[in-house]
Amino acid sequence: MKRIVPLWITAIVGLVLIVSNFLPGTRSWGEEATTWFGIIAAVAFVLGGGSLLKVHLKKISDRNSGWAYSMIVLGTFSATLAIGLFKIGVAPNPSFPDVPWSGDVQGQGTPFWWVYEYVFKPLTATMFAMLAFYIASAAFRAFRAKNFEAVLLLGTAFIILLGRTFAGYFMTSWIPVDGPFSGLRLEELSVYIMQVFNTAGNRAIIIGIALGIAGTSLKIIMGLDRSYLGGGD
Amino acid sequence: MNLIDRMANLDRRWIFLMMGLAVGIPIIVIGITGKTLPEEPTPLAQAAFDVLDGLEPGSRILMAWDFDPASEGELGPMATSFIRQCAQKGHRMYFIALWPVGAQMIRSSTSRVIGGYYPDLVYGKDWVDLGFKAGNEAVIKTIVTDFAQYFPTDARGTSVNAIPMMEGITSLADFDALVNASAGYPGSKEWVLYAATPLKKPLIIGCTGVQAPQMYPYVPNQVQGLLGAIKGAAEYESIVNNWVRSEQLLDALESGGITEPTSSELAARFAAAPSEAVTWTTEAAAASMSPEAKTKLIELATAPIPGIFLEAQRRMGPQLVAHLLMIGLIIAGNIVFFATRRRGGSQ
Amino acid sequence: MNRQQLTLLSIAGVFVILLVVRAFTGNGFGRIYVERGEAAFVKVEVPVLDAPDGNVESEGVRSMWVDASSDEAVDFAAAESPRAGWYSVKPVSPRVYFEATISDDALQAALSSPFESTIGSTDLGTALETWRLALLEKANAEAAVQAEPSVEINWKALHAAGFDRKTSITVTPGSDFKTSLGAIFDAAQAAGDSDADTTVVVADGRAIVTTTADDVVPAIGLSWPRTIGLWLAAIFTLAIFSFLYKDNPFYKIAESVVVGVSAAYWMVIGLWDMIVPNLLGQLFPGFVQGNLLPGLGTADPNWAYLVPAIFGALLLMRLAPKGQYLSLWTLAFIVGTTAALRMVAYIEGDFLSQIKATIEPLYQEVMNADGTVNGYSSFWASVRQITLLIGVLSCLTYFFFSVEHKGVVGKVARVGIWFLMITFGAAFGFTVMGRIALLAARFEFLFDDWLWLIDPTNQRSVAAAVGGLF
Amino acid sequence: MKRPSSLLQTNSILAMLTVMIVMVVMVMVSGSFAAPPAPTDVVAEDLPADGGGAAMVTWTIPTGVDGLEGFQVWRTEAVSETTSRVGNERGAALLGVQNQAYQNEYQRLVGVEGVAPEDASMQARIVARQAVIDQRDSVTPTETGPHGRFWVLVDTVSADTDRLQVGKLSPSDEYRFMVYTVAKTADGGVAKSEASAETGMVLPAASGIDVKRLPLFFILLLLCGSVLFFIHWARSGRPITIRKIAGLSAVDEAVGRATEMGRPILFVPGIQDMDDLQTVAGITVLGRVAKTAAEYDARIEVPTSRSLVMSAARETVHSSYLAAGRTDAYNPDLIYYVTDEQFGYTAYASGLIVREKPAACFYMGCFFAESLILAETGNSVGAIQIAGTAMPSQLPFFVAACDYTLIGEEFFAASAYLSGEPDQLGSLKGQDMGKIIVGAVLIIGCLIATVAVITGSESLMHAVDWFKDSVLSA
Repeated sequence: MKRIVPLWITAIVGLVLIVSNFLPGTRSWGEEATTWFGIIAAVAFVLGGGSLLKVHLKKISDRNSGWAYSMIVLGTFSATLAIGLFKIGVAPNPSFPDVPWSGDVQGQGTPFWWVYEYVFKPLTATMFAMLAFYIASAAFRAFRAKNFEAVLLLGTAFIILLGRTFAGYFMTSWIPVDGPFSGLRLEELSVYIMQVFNTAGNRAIIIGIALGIAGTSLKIIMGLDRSYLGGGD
Repeated sequence: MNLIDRMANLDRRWIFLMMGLAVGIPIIVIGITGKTLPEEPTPLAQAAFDVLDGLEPGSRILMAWDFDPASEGELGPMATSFIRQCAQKGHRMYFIALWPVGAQMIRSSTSRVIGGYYPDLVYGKDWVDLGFKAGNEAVIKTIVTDFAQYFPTDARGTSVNAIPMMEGITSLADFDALVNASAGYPGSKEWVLYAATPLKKPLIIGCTGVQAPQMYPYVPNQVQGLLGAIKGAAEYESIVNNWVRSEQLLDALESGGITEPTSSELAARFAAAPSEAVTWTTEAAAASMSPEAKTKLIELATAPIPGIFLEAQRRMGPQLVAHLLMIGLIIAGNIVFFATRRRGGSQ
Repeated sequence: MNRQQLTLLSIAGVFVILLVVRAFTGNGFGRIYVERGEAAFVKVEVPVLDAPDGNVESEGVRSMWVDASSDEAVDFAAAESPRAGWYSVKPVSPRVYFEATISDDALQAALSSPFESTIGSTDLGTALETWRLALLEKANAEAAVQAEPSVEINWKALHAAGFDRKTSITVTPGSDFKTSLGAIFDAAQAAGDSDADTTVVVADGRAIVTTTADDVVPAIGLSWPRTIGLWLAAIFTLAIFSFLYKDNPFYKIAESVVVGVSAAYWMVIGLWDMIVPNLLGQLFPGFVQGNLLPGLGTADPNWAYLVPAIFGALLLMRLAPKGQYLSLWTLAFIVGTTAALRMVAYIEGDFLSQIKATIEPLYQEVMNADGTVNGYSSFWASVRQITLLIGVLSCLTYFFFSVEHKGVVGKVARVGIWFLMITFGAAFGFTVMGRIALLAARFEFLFDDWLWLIDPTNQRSVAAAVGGLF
Repeated sequence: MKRPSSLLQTNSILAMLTVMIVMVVMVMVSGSFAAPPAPTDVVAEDLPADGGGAAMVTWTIPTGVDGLEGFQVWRTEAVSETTSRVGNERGAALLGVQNQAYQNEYQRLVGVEGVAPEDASMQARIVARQAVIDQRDSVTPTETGPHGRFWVLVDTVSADTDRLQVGKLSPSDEYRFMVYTVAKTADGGVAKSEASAETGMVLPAASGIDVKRLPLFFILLLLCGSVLFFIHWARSGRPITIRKIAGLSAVDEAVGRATEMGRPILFVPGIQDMDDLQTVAGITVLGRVAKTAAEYDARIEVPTSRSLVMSAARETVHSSYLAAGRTDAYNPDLIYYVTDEQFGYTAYASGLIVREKPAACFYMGCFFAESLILAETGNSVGAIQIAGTAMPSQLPFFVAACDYTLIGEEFFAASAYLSGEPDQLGSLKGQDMGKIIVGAVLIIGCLIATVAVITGSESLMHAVDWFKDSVLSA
């Protein structure tokens, strides 16, 4: 029972969705299923919050190392959640001022917006901006032209890095634009690499991935691949 | 310890500092001088512009903002320019987001561009914010055939039936073009696979540098315009800025009594070289224009472009210095590597 | 603590003190200004002009909330009409605040400067207009193009208090603008108009002639929540960057905050943007329409949506101590849907379309404008097409696992790996590019929004004149 | 090129309709001079075997028309279109009435009666609103056209065409069609014929099967069939060969070196959970690495970013040690969970590398931005690094910084090879068949297309176009 029901659910949903592509009469079934999917995806956000709560509560109760940080996680989590769920400080929708819950919780000026603008945004954006530093250090310490393949890779990277800034234009601006060697101007060369070599390589990768995905999906729908149910049969 | 050994054991924090300075100093210099590097548009950016430019004013454009603050540095300027072109052209814009934070991205880009520079556009008639919907590619797959199923209301809670510009929108097939700014999954790849390919609709993509190479194979059959990374943004931005200025100049010339085709030629000329507008107004050809129209024309031709429409071009400065630093670092790293290896390795 | 660290710390400390001093003296950096106002609404019965469904019978009156200052409100609101209101806050750029400050100073100076125009015998409307234009001219001269002061006459208030534009008056102006305005109203009162008090108030860069000074309160000012927010954002940014030097508690705190906030943020968005309109709106349309989304049209409950509701509940079983296996049912639904969607889309959109895009003639003819074949361009276009085909085929060979990479296959696969390396090189370049742009955006935040070192969007261009900033 | 004013936009439908009506009227007027004959036998039918929303209109081209330019196909409005058009027209007309009445009254009040502007606007509004109420019934939308219906232009087609497939119809509405002949007149103008007779009602309903998408269906069937066939083939015990994968042969070398140097081996199975295929593949590779390590008696350490991955990794490593007959050496404490946090995990793993200085590092699984940090740190301690991932954006960094990299599919192939499971091997083989098909189609297709261009053969070109447009794009 524990295994059979999920397998049937996967098979039925999968088949309905595939069939709805070819039989117009069943198209609405497909629409229905994908809409439900979206709702479940939204519930998954709730699940994410719940799991976070569970993990950090456990850390605190076990007094794991760094449990104080778990307190911060829980504190900011609960505060944000309360502000958002109860629409604290949100003015009603101007078209319906008599419905207090009609306001836009994400609207500019609300406390929830404040959390986004001054906490969420700077933190996530800076987290990602750090990668520029790491990439610089990796450039110095890790990217080695140890064989012909690596030379090709780094050489292409140089052309792209130069060709996609003013430096490329500046360095090869002496090559006449309409002469026979105009293709050697760095900005032209970078376009050529992207549109021919990169396109060819990625096209092969894309075709391969598409085949792989079709194969995997088939196995999942047919119940041959059950890894998503966790730990083998 | 000689130089090579010192370099081999260089503390990475010095490299961090170099990167910080390589990005920080150009920002300050450009911020104070206000000068940006010139942009030569590549065909892909031009194609993105041409697709939107080729549609009749009033066309319905779906704007899918699938990114978050982490990628706003690259995609924010693209979003700004997309909206600017559509607003200037008179297209109707429909904003949606498949990323939870995308809804905020819609709000910030629309309030900056529409709120700041096109206040005469009416919400619900010229643009509508349909907000975020969960479900990733399932959202796209559904709205390809049925729009209302996923979007019963807009982001402000108004039923789509009460929004004038939603009239006649039953599915994605009713749009004239799709524009997508994407930072990952779900994003440009999903729009290509689930919407543009089956519907055969024009799709314009602005994406991060990480995704861009993987989108090239789709050009030009499945993707008509592709802006990759900040460079793509800067190119497109400069095209749109020039075009908007020449449109404004054209308006000024025509209201001053100059007719086609002279007006178009002049507008294009002045947009490229603003100073020519000043000299032209003193010539005989401009005699028919009223002094007010002339002042307006000169004002439009010489007015600086608002700062928010130069964001990507400003960022090309730090980009240039940082790229050179990266190349220098890779070369230096390899010199150190080969030098130590020849001596039998230091490890 | 060794000497090197001490030196570093003292340098950083001096820098911080300088920053703080500069921030809180005068109109220092890192502040956010807003304009406060009141949003007021009233419910009125408005006649319907157009019936959207084209049905004449459905036309009549519609009961709706309108802005209290709108035409509809003025025309149809009665004393007993339901009203609602709250404070509204609109952000303004610091420049607006500074300009208003300059304008206010200019207007104050102008008001106490001598009034040199003559008014004589005229009506009240003309007299006030003469006074207004004279004051405006004076104030503009005082502001010296740094700001644009404005002067307004609140005719609505004056009218309500009993003053009439058409009243004929004879005025002897006073020494300065203030006394002259008093003289105008004295003359109006002498001519039989109202005896209400009148005054001129200066606020937010405007001088307003009105009856009650209390109605005019300065609206543009510092926003404490947003200013604190901005500083918090800057501190968080620096806290994350501090990790570059060394792992430290500030970084860990910032990291914990982002974990907590983002999980809650997604939950809230998922609820209000998806679960309420798309699930509850289908199951309990009446309740949702009445309490949460009044804009949603009414409809009958769609009980089919019980299915996703149940699946959603089952998914949450994962949090329960028992019966976690039930969440696998939902997982099965998710996996089945994704698998089916991807299978068709990847074959149609990737597999077939990419094959289609590659099937092109290897010999490409490029025409000149006059219709002849351009040999040079044709040659390169053909080379391009041939290279592309070779690239795709050789890379596919590399990813072909049934045959050993020996002989011809091995050589072709080797060409394939070269193509792949060039592809990865391009990806490398683009990724580097993207990462740097993100860093640039963060630095711009620090230098522009917070420190006010640069002003690319022209938000503070007059700040120097006010605060002696730089 | 210019943006229309907002008023124009509101009424754009109205404006369009007006233009159409004017056109129709003009044509009717001009038609009285030298109208070409209308097409005859106009028939419309629902397009069979489609996804709905399309109909086919056919007609007979009239003979003996001088300067025949083409045909215009028109259709009736759907009910919803009529409703919204009528609504818009009435709305616009009433708005016009209101504005006019307001202007008149305001000017009268201010100019003639000398009412103060702030009072005048209010009084004028009242009058304007009354005007609308009074004239409400007198505003009637236009409802004209041939055959007493309102028509919408679908398309104009060239002179040699006698059919048009009309798409974008609503499958639940009924439509009628008519066709005009368009021809050049003697004075160089363009004249339009009388309207043809209207067709009967057509309901462009969806049919049972969408024939246009059948090629896609068969291709899916073919690809899935080959995967299933080879799975069956492998299950029935027949051998499936997989080529040698360079990265895998390096495993022995790396593990051997670790043993020699007496330093540990680090294995990072990515940062995603077990539901990601790459993590599964990574764990499979871990099995092989652990087995070699057990044989060489090297220490292997596996920090994971998910607790489920930890359990799976322990299970796998345990069975590897079992297979190598070294259960005594198996230490589950070296396989542990760190944190779910991306950068928290990365900081831990890079700290570990710096502390323990492993001789070999394996990165096998799903990676994001941390790929770079890990590879860099591993490189700085001089470890042999072997990576495997299918994340296209992270591959460049692994390729540049590691000694061996399993690229994309190669990674899955390695996993299939190592696991020896018939399902994995079979589907790999099935996918290989797909690639053979791709290669064959590409070579043949390109050759035929080239021959077609060089010889200028129309039929070959048509064949290529047909193949691309019908088979390859459903």
